[in-house]
Amino acid sequence: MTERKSPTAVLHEGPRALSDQQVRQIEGAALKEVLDVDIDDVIEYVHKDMRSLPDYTTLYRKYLKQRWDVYDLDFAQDKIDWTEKMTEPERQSFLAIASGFHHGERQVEIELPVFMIGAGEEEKLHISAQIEDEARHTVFFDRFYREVVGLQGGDIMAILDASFPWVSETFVGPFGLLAYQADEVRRNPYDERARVRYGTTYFLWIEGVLALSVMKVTLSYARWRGFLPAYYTGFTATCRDESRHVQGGMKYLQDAVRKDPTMIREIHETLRTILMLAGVASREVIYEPLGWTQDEVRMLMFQQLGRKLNDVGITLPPDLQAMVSSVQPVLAGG
Amino acid sequence: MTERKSPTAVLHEGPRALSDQQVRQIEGAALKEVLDVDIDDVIEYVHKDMRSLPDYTTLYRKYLKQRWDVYDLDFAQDKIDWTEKMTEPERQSFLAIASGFHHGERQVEIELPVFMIGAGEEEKLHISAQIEDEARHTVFFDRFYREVVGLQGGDIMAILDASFPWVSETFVGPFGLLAYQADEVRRNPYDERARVRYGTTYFLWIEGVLALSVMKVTLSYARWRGFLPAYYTGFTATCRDESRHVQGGMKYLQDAVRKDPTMIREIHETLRTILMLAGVASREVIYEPLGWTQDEVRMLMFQQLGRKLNDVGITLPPDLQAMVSSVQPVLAGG
Amino acid sequence: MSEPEFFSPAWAAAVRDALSAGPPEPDRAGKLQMYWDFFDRVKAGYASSWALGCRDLPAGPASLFIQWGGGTVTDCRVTGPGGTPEATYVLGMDYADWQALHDGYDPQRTVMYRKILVEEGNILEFFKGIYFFTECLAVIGKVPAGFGALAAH
Amino acid sequence: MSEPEFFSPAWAAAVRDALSAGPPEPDRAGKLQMYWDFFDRVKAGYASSWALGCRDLPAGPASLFIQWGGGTVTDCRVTGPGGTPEATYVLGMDYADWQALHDGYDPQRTVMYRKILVEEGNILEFFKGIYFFTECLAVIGKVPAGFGALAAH
Repeated sequence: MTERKSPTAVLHEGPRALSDQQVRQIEGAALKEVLDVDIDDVIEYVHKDMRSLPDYTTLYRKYLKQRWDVYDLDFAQDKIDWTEKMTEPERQSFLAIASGFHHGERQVEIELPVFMIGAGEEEKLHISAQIEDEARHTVFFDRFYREVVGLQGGDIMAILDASFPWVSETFVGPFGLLAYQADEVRRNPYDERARVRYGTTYFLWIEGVLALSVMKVTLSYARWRGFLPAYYTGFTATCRDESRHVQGGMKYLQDAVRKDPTMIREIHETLRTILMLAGVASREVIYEPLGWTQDEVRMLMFQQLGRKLNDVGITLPPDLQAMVSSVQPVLAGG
Repeated sequence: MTERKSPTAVLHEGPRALSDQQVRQIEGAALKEVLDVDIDDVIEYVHKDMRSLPDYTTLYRKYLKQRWDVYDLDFAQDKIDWTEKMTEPERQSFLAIASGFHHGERQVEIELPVFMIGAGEEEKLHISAQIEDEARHTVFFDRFYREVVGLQGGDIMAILDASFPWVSETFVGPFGLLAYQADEVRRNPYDERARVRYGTTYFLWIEGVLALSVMKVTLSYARWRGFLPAYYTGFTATCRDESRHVQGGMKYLQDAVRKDPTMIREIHETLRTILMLAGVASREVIYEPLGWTQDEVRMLMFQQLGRKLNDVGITLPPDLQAMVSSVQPVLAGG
Repeated sequence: MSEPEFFSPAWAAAVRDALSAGPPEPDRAGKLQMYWDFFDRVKAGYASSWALGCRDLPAGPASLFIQWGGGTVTDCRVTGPGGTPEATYVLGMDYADWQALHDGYDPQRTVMYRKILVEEGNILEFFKGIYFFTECLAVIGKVPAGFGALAAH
Repeated sequence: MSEPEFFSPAWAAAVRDALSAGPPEPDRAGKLQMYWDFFDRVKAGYASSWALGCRDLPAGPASLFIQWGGGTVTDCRVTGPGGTPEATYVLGMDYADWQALHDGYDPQRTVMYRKILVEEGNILEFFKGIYFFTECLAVIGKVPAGFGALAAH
């Protein structure tokens, strides 16, 4: 954490090339070494394999090497940074963004198991690993809110209850939709169309756009200021996990469309609903204390969506392209 | 693997006490150290906490320390042992037992996700970890059949197809029942009665009785003869994972009955079907090449069932007790 | 004046008035104008109907049928017990969750945790109006309702 | 002589004869006597009925209704398309899985992989006869059946 470049520098620089050594550092870092990994490199790494996506067994083998123990993190310095070094506007801005992730992680944890029922055998390995990842990420936020922010509660749900006031009213858009789509998959686990609609919301939008954007904003702030080392470590490790999820998810969507080109309609219809909802915000989130402007966050979200669609080969009809440009910078993730 | 006691010695000696040092060795062993762990100690360890079952978060934290990488195993020596040292009767006996586990692991992997939907938040962590365990165990057997037994196939299902001829016709009893009970839970994820029936088949019978018995028979053979070191290592690590699954499962059943004592009926009714099916065998499995007799295997299964029921505080009515005594020594697991 | 019983005709009439009026000013103040503009736009063009079911009323499942049109509620009544309600979106909720909503449980989480669920209807279309729907759930939850007669249930 | 069409009256009659006769001797030889004793005991006392559905026949879902009694099949006929079959156990399977069963796919895995599923009926009671059921599935699978008329499906 010696580098102190501006949080939004890379946003304006555009995509960067990763050297083989950087890729090895990201892939091989043990948890305690993750503090030295640059979040911008990890976000670049998510997209590295997007054009020729790895198969599920490869993703599963990476998982076995990259998983981490959420109880190995020590939040003592984070608590000091949070209480003594961060300003109240920084804390409020941070909570307004992070709370969507706290709830988002729990939602993607609980909504994923049904998707495993109708998956192929090798895909099941990848999804089983992802379910465990998401549960671990849920515990990560539970610990952060408990030990750093100082929320009190006897169990996971109590801490979720306590952080919910920071969650925007529009959170129900993508996450309510995911809940209902998961129930549709539960009722018809082998309905490929329902699975593609679910996958569009889960893998493309929530993980590929919302989550990576929250990660980028809060982690580049932490890196810029040199604050919250355990948060930086755990959430950057989470971002590395996310790279497997996004790649697996994009592979699923790509395969589904290649097998049946009419599946693109399910992706478009789902994006039509999601983008309509994403055009509305119920609260103004002040990003400036974290080193961002609303326009920069919006630009970040465009970049995230555009790169995935482009790399996976999904084109948007004009009406959807127009909707993309009015997306509001409301962040949540999972 | 220096000790060479008879495979059935501990069966006749009865329960043993574990020292604190033995417990620490079992709990803390890295994968490569598992070869030095005695399978009888691990089976004893499964029951250690049965009388005061750990909570789900404790089990989840243990998982984070104990999980292993299935690709770290090297089956080269196993291949030599299998091909050059084991006799044909030993191989046939081994396959007759292990094939039920090969298929059983895959079944418990795919049937567990639906149980997570209706679980409490902390229980979800434990189940997410167990789903990942079961997927890893599926890969363990896939590798064993591919690299040691020499079955050929392009993917997981092809290897399952190739080992299926060794699976007994009565396998459909517990595992078909689990499949149908899982579907019942899928349709009604919050139906506690359906969940208890499912849990009786999954956690008490398949994991608590069948799986531990297969583990004991094949692993004490491998230890006795000094064969199959990677199988011994991976499957003993699997047994340690199983200790968390059985303890979590017994906690689930115990809590369900404490909350609503009429739930005992669901457990009894499920056991009534299971024990009726367990009283029948379609093939004669010759255990002698592995150092066991049919009567000893039957005694082993009694012990496994009896200890769980006893420790968790589930009593059986006379008709079920009578059925227990006619259980056939047909092994499978998951 | 005592509260109308939950799922009574008087309660349905009160729900109708409350939904037609929309969220009161104090509730609107906490959220961005952009959000309410969206709400108003959806409400003005909404021509669908909801059958908001209660699955476990003592007399059997019943629904609160709500028809929207011209920016207001054109029909609002309790249907059943018995019979399948015809509506664009048929939703189901348990009695205990209805009561929790009236006791102040969050409408977003009521959706997100599937306490209320679309049982019939196109989910993607339904979600285009989800902010409108959750705000309406909040309004319905604030309409006084007596749960006394069913307390024994 | 050509094969009777799948789900035709002639096929149902052939199924009836095959089930009443039970698994032929060569098939019995590979399994323990204990297993067949159990099979015979279940068969002798079985008084339940199965409606073995095919969910996606071109004309609509239909069922093969099988009534057991006195150790034999007392009724065996195709019901539907249309109407809900009344049976102790209502089971469903897709056309492709029926065809796979006739092509030799394993009856155990047909159950275990939920290719056939109990849609109505008590699962624990059903499973007390599961070995009897899977052996009957094997017998049904060996009854010649033409899938030609439905090949376009």
